[in-house]
Amino acid sequence: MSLNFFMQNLINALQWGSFYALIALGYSMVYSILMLFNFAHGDIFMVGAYIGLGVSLLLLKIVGTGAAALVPGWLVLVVTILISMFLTAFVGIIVERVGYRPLRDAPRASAAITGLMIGIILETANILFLGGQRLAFPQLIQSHTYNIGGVFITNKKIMIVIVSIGLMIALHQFVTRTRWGMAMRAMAYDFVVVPLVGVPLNTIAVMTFAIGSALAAAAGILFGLAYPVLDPYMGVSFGWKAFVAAILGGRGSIMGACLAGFMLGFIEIMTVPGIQILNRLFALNIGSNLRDLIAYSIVLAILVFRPHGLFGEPYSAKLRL
Amino acid sequence: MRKGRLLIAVLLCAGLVISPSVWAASDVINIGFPIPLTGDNPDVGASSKNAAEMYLKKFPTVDVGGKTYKLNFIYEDNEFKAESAVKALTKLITEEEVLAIIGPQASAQAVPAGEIANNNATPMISPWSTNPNTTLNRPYVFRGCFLDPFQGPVAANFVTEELGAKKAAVLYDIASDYPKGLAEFFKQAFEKIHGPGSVVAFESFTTGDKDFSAQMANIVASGADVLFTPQYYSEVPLIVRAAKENGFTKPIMGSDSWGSGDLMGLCGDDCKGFYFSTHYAAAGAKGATKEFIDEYTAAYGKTPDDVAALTWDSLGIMIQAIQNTGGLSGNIKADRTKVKDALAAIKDYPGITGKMTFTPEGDPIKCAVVVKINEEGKFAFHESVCP
Amino acid sequence: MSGTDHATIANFFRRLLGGVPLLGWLLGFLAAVLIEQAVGTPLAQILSLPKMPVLFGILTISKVIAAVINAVFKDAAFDPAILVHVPAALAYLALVYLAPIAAVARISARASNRAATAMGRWNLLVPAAVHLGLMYAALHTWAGMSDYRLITLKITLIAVLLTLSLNIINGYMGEFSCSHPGFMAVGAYMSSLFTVGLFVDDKVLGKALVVFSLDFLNFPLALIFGGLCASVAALLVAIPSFKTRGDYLAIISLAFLFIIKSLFENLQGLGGSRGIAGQPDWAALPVIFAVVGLGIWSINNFVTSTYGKALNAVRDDELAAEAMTVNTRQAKMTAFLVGAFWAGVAGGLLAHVLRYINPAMFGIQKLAEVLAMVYFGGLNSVYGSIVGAVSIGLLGEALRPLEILKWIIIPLLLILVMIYRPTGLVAFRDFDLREAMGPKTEPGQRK
Amino acid sequence: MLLEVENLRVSYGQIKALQGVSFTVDEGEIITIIGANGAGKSTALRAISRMVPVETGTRMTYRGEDLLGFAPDKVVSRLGISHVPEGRRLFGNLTVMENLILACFARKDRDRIPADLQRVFNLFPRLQERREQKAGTLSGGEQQMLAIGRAFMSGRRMMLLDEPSMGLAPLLMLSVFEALKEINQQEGTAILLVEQNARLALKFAQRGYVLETGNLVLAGSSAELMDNPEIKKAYLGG
Amino acid sequence: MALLRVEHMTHYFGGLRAVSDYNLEMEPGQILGLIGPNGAGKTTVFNLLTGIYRPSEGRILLDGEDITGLAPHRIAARGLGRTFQNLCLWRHMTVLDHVRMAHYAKISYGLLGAFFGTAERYRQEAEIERRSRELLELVGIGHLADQGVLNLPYGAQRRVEMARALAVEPKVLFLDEPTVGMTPEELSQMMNIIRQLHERLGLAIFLIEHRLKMVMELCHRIQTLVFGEVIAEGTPAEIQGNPQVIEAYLGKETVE
Repeated sequence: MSLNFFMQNLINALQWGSFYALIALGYSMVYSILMLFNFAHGDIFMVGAYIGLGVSLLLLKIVGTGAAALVPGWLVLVVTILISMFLTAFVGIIVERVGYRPLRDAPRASAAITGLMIGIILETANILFLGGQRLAFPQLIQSHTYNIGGVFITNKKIMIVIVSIGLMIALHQFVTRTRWGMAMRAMAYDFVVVPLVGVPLNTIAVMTFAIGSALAAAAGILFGLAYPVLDPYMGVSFGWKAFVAAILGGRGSIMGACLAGFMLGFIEIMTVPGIQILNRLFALNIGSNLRDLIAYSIVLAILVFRPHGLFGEPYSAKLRL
Repeated sequence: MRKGRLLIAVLLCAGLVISPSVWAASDVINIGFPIPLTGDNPDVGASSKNAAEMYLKKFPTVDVGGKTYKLNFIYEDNEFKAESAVKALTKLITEEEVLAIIGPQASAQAVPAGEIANNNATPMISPWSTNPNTTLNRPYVFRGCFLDPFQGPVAANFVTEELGAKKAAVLYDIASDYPKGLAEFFKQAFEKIHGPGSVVAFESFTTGDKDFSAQMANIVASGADVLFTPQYYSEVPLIVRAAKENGFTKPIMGSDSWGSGDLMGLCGDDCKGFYFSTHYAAAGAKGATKEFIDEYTAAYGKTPDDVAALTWDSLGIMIQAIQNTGGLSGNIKADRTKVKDALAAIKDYPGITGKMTFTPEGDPIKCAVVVKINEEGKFAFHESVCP
Repeated sequence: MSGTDHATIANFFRRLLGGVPLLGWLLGFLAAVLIEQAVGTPLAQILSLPKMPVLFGILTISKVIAAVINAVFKDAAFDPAILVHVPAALAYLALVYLAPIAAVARISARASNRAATAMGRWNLLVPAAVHLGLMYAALHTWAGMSDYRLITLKITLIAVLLTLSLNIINGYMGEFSCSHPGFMAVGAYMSSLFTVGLFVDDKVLGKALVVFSLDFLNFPLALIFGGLCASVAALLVAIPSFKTRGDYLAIISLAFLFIIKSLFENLQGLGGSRGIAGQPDWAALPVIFAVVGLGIWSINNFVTSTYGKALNAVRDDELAAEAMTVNTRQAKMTAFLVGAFWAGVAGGLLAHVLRYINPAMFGIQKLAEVLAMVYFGGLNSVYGSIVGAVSIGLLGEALRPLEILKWIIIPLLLILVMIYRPTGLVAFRDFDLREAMGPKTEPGQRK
Repeated sequence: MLLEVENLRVSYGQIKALQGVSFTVDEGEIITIIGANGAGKSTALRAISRMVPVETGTRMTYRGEDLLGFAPDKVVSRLGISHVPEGRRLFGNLTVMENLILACFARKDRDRIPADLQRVFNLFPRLQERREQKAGTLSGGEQQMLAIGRAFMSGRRMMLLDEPSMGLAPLLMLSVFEALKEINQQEGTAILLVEQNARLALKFAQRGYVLETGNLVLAGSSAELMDNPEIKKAYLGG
Repeated sequence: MALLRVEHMTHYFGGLRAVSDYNLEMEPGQILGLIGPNGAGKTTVFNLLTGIYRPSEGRILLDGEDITGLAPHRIAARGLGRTFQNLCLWRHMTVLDHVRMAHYAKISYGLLGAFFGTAERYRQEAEIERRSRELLELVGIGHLADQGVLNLPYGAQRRVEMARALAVEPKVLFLDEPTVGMTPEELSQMMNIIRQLHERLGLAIFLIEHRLKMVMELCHRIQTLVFGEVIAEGTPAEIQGNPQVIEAYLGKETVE
């Protein structure tokens, strides 16, 4: 097992993990602050990617493409990300208003079901309006592949990892430095007394959904750059896996969700070379097809030994029936 | 309450007076399409429906035994689920009283649906299903595509002879019937030529996965000369890109599932120069095939994919069989059996995807072509392989 | 019926139908299906319906709606004549079902009340047998008229069992378990392995190992085997549930689902992603009816016993339960084992109805479906599970012509139910067989 | 009159927590409500903070404005009524400083915040030492100081204090009350205090009300109540 | 021999010492009171004795048997019944079900009996129901048996807890502030019930209570707990006169 091979996988895992982390962040915010499972989050990610697609196509139409373009691709990308984040935030706000606010005092499981249903509606609406076929995400920046000592790195990979880590840091700053962020953290700790210090609960709830959705939109666009095939169901498996990552990270821990997202990405990617190594060491013949099996067994094992997640405080949340 | 009973009695008598046969006799031939209009693969359903609607527009009627029948197509959503497919098929057979069935497309629905069609003695052609179980021991069930045991060796021979490959890598979706079957047959065929162990990387992923970088790293490290990936057109761009990004510069070979009009739109320049085995070559097609492609492109704004082409052919051969019966009796049960017999008897039906003759199992014997994606992004004919 | 305001009409119906026992309703339903069998087809023709409506006419109506929508939005050809189908289907429903059921129920009310009272004096088994017999006769006749009804009924019955088995964990015990499709998969695979492996020649699993013809024993054994295997698999989720509650258990069970699915995809011996086909055709309607009936009966027995109520105690206050001598570990374990067992049995039934299974059938989609049924119908309630599974199942079929719009309507409906009745339509209702089958007092009478 | 509460009724399901209680608080006054556990003292404070829904018939006016028209957060941010809840309920995952700054969330006069912070630190020098420490790691007394400081930052027309002496050692208890007195004198903050430590509370307050199972049984000046033999009976129950 | 004996029980929450060196000797038929200001650790003592927390140090002996560290349901089954300060009722269950549930350890028809509704099951359940109804009569809410607990008035809810605790057939009954929030009427009824239980069933009762009057009237012996430590123990008269207790409980006479 060469170092090259390991590094290659490491870089791939970084990119893959950043998507999980970005999506898990939004999931974790809603989960930590409002104690709700937002099962619609994966589909908000999907909507974000499609909004990004629409916005970027529109922008490309305005500024032109190729050599005749008025502005460089990266600028279009930045503008696309910003506009899409803004627009998708509204989707999140609507989801909160329609699906979650009426259910804030209901059993949490009911809210989870509502989220699930909103997700189905978003998927169906997509098929209804766009016809269900796969769409290609425009390649806003030229792809370059660099060969660094046998390790292949593309400029997009670097950009994706940097942008997502940047967004995470920005969120971290927001949450630790601003009063809004403080209010969010306070809400995660004690929902009931937050109004007693003059903080409007509903505003914070809306904001939580908005920020989570905006991050999902950013993830969606970066995803479109890395894996340029969009389909209406792209958010489903992401949603459920981000759910795993968010809770694995521990309630109330935004950095926990990030790390768990990266970790999940690492586990998923690294299982494949891991199997190879095992095969060589013990002359086995396991295929990479056991990836999910092994990856989720690891998750299961982590949870059995750390029943409150990686960074979460022990608490006893009951489903309010 | 007495009035109610009286009313029922009156209606009952009236019902008996008007003989049912007056209503049953109609000159419409119903054909059912249990296809996935919702669920995980709505575009498969959309392609099937497109092809069918195009056919209906072109041939709204059919003459059987001197009588002109109107064709009526009934699309039933199978939601890409086995349970739903079974229900949809039963509904088509018992409620809509279809004469014949085209679909379901994917094996996961076609296998259980075939059971229903066979039990109800209704002829069914699954245009796209490659699982042997679909037609196995089911005289009423046929399929429209060639089977993996044929296509696998075609691809293996091609990469050996044309590309000079000695070591091959395979990347496929373990959770999906079609790619998995094909991957295994390719492996078998390739290792038969080059000896055991010549498939140096046999990597897999799961449906819905978007990231293939880990598998690609393995493939690159294995030093394979060629990558065979029998994946759907929606996954091909991601695989091709992962190959590029991980430094895989060797040729890539695909299968008929690559052959979609959407492939190049999704893939861009990345896919150019690669090969895949399929039913026909869109670029430079002639005759009926060209006509079909042109009409389809005009109607729906994209070149037809393999689903559409196979649906078109399955429909065509089914209508041919109906015509070959020489006349329908009006008794739907008897007619269905007649159609089945006619279907089995058809020789060398000139489909747009090649000449078709069914084996006793109900599987077609047809030729495959290998297509190269040329520099214009067109699917150009490279060679033809017949069984 | 001169009353014009709501109350009078409601009162009229209450007076008319208030005192009818279950027996009377079943007789009514039986009468209705017999009438349908006798005159359904000619009546449909008189009403100018193309065919006897299958699902109480709802399907016919949604077909018309679909045609209208297609005409408006897609410029499809529209034949205004089919608009007649809407009143026709409603008339059919009224004439064949509503009127006869109401009439028979009303007319027989006194007699059936007397019969119910008489039967009530005997062991519970007698009235149960009579009721089940009637119900089966009615369903059998109903399903006998069309294979489509039959398959819908079969799959709906299986869904009832599955929903109820999940309700044990999610409703009665209040955990959010996501692993149910996994248990179902284990049951489906293991029972198929049992039947296909032992009794059927198969490409994947080889020649039949046993050739003997006690078919009536094979299938129950296969189902029990499947159920037990699912229970064993459930141990993997149950044991972490001692330490974890709520959210963490939810993802443990979700991870478990991913693992199970991946496992079956990779077990080449069981067909891998191709699945197993060719299960023997043993899952006939009476078998399914009996198994589902047995399932409902035993689950109901369980949840009304002190052992079963312990699940509620664990859900509502685990600490208090512990302090009141309840062995909470035992309770949790039981809930998972019982829930998984019946999910496994439901899987076994489904495998033999479809005569084909593959791992993709038991994924996230199935999870969403069964969760929707549980929460729509109502938590902690046998009635709720029946209502949830039947209504979502039938609605899914009846709205089929609407194609994709179905997947907007059903989720919207569920969201509305969640907002207005967060625990589901008929939550927290005890299912008391004796009371359900007992006589009813007529509104006019004194007790 | 600063706060007038008339016929306050609150129920939790079937349980009637308050059955028509009336009391008033004047500007700058220190008022105490005493009573046995479960008498409904905390509920009264929660009702003023709009944390629990009141039943019809209840009237609450604050400086002539209808208190019932304000959402819980607006009661704090608009009316300046702050609440130190039972058990302090600090945000344990936030630092001392963050707890204090969060309390200014809705304040408009942001330029005055540093000065107010300084005031809190003057009152409770211990907090300044621990300003970067997580609130959850503070000792009981420090937590109480922070809770009062947090209330001070969020609104100080009026402060509602729910058992500030709970779980505090006597000496600490005293210093907490001294600080409260200081706030009252410097800022003119009216204080409504709920206490189980009746003597301490009456010593500290000007007037007092005695609650018993949701009803007001006694009212009067602290001195009167202190000498009243009824008080002992009412407070100790039975 | 003492019925319940606790030796040097100490408990830490994190680094915080919640209960330190707690000792107890309880004789059969004794009513013991535990008083102290809020937050003194009274409920913690109960939770330790009933097994909800495991003591960091020390031993608990019931009838001479060591029950330290046993699971709560086992301790309960050995004869420690309790009520909770803030009403831990099962919100979706009826009154009767509450009392039936507390018989859990006594049922023996097994899971198969539960599934198949064997005759044995119905016999046992009927027996349990009969006993449960008796207990409900005993605490005076027999007529409410089939009501859901959430709809009951507060006093009745308290009695449900009491009946439930009695159903485990306790040797010692732990009552955690049984009269919190009660009207004087309800209070005197509750005192009567406690007296009756003591007289008719000869129960040993361990009581946490705030209203000193009630404690003084009922209890044979009283412990005063402040900051997790017993500062005084003795007869009601002794406790009443103890200046330390007065100071801890009522506050200092002087605030200066």
